[in-house]
Amino acid sequence: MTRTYQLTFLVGLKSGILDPAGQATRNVLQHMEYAVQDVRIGKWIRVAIQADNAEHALALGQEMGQRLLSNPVMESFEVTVKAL
Amino acid sequence: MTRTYQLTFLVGLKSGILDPAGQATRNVLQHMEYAVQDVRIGKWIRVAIQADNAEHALALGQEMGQRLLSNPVMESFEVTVKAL
Amino acid sequence: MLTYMDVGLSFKENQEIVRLLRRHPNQLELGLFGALWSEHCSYKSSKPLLARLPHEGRFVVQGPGGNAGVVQLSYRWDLAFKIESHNHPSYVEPEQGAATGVGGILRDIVAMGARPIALADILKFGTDDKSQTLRRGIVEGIGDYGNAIGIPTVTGTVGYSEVYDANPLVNVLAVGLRARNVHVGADGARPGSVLILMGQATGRDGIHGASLLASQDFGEQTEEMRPTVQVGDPFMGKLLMEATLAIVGKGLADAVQDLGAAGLTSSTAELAYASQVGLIVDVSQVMCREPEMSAYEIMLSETQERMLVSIPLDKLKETLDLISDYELPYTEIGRVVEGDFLRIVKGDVVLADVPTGVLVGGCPRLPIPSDLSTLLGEELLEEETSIPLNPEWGYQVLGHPDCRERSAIYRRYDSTIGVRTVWGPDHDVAVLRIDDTDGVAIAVCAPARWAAVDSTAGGIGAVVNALSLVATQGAEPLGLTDGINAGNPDKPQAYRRMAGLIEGIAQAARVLEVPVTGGNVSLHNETRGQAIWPTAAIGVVARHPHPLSPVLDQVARPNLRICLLNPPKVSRLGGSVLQEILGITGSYPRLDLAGIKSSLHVLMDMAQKADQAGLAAVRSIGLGGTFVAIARSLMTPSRNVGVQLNLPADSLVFDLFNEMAGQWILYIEPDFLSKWEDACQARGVRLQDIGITTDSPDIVIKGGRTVTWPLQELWHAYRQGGDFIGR
Amino acid sequence: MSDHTAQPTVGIIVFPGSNCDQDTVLAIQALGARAVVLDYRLAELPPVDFLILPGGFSYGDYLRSGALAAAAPIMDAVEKSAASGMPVLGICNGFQILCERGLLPGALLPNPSGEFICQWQTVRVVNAPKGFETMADGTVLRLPIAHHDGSYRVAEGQLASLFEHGQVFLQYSDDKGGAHALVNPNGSVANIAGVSQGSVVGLMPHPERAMAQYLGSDDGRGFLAAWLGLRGNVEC
Ligand SMILES: Nc1ncnc2c1ncn2[C@@H]1O[C@H](COP(=O)(O)OP(=O)(O)O)[C@@H](O)[C@H]1O
Ligand SMILES: [Mg+2]
Repeated sequence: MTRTYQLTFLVGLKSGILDPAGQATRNVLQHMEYAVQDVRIGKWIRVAIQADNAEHALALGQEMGQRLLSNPVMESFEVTVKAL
Repeated sequence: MTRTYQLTFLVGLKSGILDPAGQATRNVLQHMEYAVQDVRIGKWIRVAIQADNAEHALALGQEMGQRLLSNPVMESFEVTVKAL
Repeated sequence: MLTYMDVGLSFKENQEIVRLLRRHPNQLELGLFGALWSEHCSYKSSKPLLARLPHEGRFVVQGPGGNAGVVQLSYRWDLAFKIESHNHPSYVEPEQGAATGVGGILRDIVAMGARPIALADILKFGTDDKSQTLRRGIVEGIGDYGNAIGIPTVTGTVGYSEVYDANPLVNVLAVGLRARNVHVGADGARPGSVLILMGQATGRDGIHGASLLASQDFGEQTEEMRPTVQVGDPFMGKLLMEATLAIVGKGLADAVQDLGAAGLTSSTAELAYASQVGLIVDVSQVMCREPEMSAYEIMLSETQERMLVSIPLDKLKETLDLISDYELPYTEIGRVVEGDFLRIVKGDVVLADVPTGVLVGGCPRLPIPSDLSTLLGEELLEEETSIPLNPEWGYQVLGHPDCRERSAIYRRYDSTIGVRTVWGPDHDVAVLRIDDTDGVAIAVCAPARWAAVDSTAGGIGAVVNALSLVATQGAEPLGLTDGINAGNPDKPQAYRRMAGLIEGIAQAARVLEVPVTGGNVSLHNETRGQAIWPTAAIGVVARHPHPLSPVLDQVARPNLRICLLNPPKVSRLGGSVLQEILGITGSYPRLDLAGIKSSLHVLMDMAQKADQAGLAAVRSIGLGGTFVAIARSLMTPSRNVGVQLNLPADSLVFDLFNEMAGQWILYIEPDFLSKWEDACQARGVRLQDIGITTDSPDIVIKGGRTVTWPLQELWHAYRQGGDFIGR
Repeated sequence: MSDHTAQPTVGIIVFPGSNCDQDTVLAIQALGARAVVLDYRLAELPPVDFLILPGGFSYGDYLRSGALAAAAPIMDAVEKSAASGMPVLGICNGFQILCERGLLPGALLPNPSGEFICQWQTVRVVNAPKGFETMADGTVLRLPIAHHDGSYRVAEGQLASLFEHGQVFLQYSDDKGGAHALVNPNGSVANIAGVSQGSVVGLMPHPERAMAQYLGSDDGRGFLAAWLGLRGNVEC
């Protein structure tokens, strides 16, 4: 029997790759006089998925992350699982 | 004396607001035969900031989240703090 | 219990509903009336005024009343076109508000069975800090939708004034192409047909004034239950557009109606009313994005990217297969029956049942005040009679936010997709190729300052300005569309200004014999008692006689004669950019329409065969006056040609900076001057020879003392603003 | 090329949300070739000689431009055909899809301005790939760009290898062919506007929109003619 799990992906540019959106945001925050040194921006993706158990869900998550949800040339991702 | 904290913002569309990107991604994952029911996409923002202490950093985070990092009409956000 | 006030109806209107229904409406019915009798849907304040606009013309296929006007372009093609506003939503959420404005007008065009080929955006922004943020978001939103759905934005206009601080204007014009043998609209639904709702699942988006009801239905009010912002999904919009056009192209639908303001309520009611049929709509069959949506929410939701089609039974299977092929969600939500009612059911339970004659046609119109014509008298403000020229004004006017170069905005719009764009947003008028012989010229304008004091004069000026632009191409105007933007019509002054604006448009359109085939009215653009200037956005579509070789608007050669066609007998600066710079408020002159009509004829004739008329270049005179028109005609990439003008010293400022529409600057091969003189004389039109182009890159004026503006400096002002020079 | 050498057949793949497909069909037909529109759900390709992935916003550009289309069923067949040497051309969104699929090196990130850019642009041919033999290196072309995500990037250390292997096809340049920061519209590394890998070619500019002088340029005509091996039509 399967149940629903929630996978949360955090996808971001690999370190070392320029993040212009982060830089622009940092500049604006500095103009607003926040003592900000660095800003990085990425996306989160929350997926509700049917799976046999948490390990299975996580394995599916790894697969989806590699196949679709991140671009391996530029991005890295982490995925965590939670039962719903 | 101040030190550096890392603030992590999770910004997302308020529930009830259409998430076309999530919808399209869900459809493709389903075509790829993942048993996915729902996908929502949002962004994370990681900010390194100088502050007196963790509470202070978090208060600044709340402020930045409202003033700049989220669009209060459509989005809500959570912010967490970690000493660096 | 909801009352009429909760849905925005007046005591009188409620009485009228009870009288017409011969009973009290139930809660859902009250909601339907609240939506359809709103200003937005019923045009109760403006409809009697709009009746003054001319609708008839040789090329009109469909006048006002449909989703968009339609005019005949050629023996093969019709054009559907209309302006729509999305002012308030763009203030609340600039990106999505503007994006859904684009999506909305495109669906209007598609609902006429036409394939959109061009967009134009008409924008008015305030001048405070918040306006900068709004501008960025609005421009982003327009681009996001138009670029992604793949319709080029080919022209537009932008203006600034603090009167728009809390009420920016976002009006969008869309133009679509339809084969002549296609006829579809909201008025063809036949009993027996099935109603299909396709596209996005319905959510709680933009349910105006519905929060009260929502909370009643749910017992407790939570964040999620409040009305939410409409989000544009151009991807779904593209699928919906293709599916709808395929359905229409295959002749499968007897009626099509897009879902816009007031969602299913207005689309079903209007479709039933226009087709003179009854509709039974089952809300339990509507796909919802969220659980437990009430009938009221379903009927009032403004979720975008939805379309209603009415399909005869024998075409149903083919239609559903086609919709599925586009992977578009859809459901059958009801059927068309004999009758004249809109009945909303949930399974077997009837939730609402109202005659569409009452719902759509019954809203009491605001009568036109009997003394309106006296109220609209010319409002003349005194003008200076003689002003010495300050050369700085040249830079200031050219660099004024309303005259300045716009590439920072239009670069963000795809203007080349569709491979029709011969002239795009870097020209005053867009030229599109339809096929090898047919072409369209499209122009928009919204000269708001002209209507600030005397709105009738401004309305006249706006129409003349739009027609003057397409006349530079020798293009024959087929129809006009107008977007009226004004304040709160319940206030006498705002009403009078709106009325004056419409009256001005009507006068000009009548005399110049171009029909208005559709448009939009946006009222209540007023915040804390501060109303916007009454603002008419005018769009014109015209048949271009030689779309592959537009008549040029820039000069690259010395020794051309420079003439003014139809300069005013008395130039006045009222309503001009220069007046604003000088801190003067004046009223825009009422233009001599008869003289303009003759001039339009002369120019059209000559520009249709520009080579044989020695017409090297032409520009219509508008904001910034003759000075700006000339300066812009010299802004070629190399900027190596200038002009020398001989103008009388005493009227120099008036001659250079008056903005009286319906005059043009012409660059003529010297040998052809007499030909122009003859053509003008034959029609009693003034032609004033004012100078010559030179190989020195500057504007030189000889009139009394000599004044010189180097092109390089003018270019900086044009690019970066008038205050840039020397500072 | 299949049976009829005179008239090559070009398959143009339409994904949901593609919006330059019709422009591309017209361009191909204008060159005297046959255009067939191919549905993204196809598992097998019909007999075609060339493949184009046209521009547009496949799947709304959601998630990442090109990513969702790269997972479409037809892409398995595209991959197979490319492996056997069929010429494949990705324009704008098609370029993004090919990168996402790994058929071309690198990735296209959002323009650093965060804004869409539509303008005319000159590009220089650095290294004409296989199939473009008639197009001399150094040729300067005037073509329109129109994209939000055109900032070309490669994995660390990959740039040198791209140049070494002659995979850099086009660079944004001035009208004399000089490629420098001032004429880089989108922060692409080394001004790269197009790359190749084997028989697969991708570029951000839109040759299909530059088919006639009255549209602003006819360099796209020469470009596509060269790719199709229609020498008579090449005038660049
Ligand atoms: N300012 C106007 N000038 C001419 N026609 C107008 C104007 N405003 C509205 N109309 C016409 O009235 C009809 C009803 O408009 P409306 O119901 O608002 O359509 P929509 O909801 O699609 O905007 C339309 O055909 C429209 O063209
Ligand atoms: Mg409509």
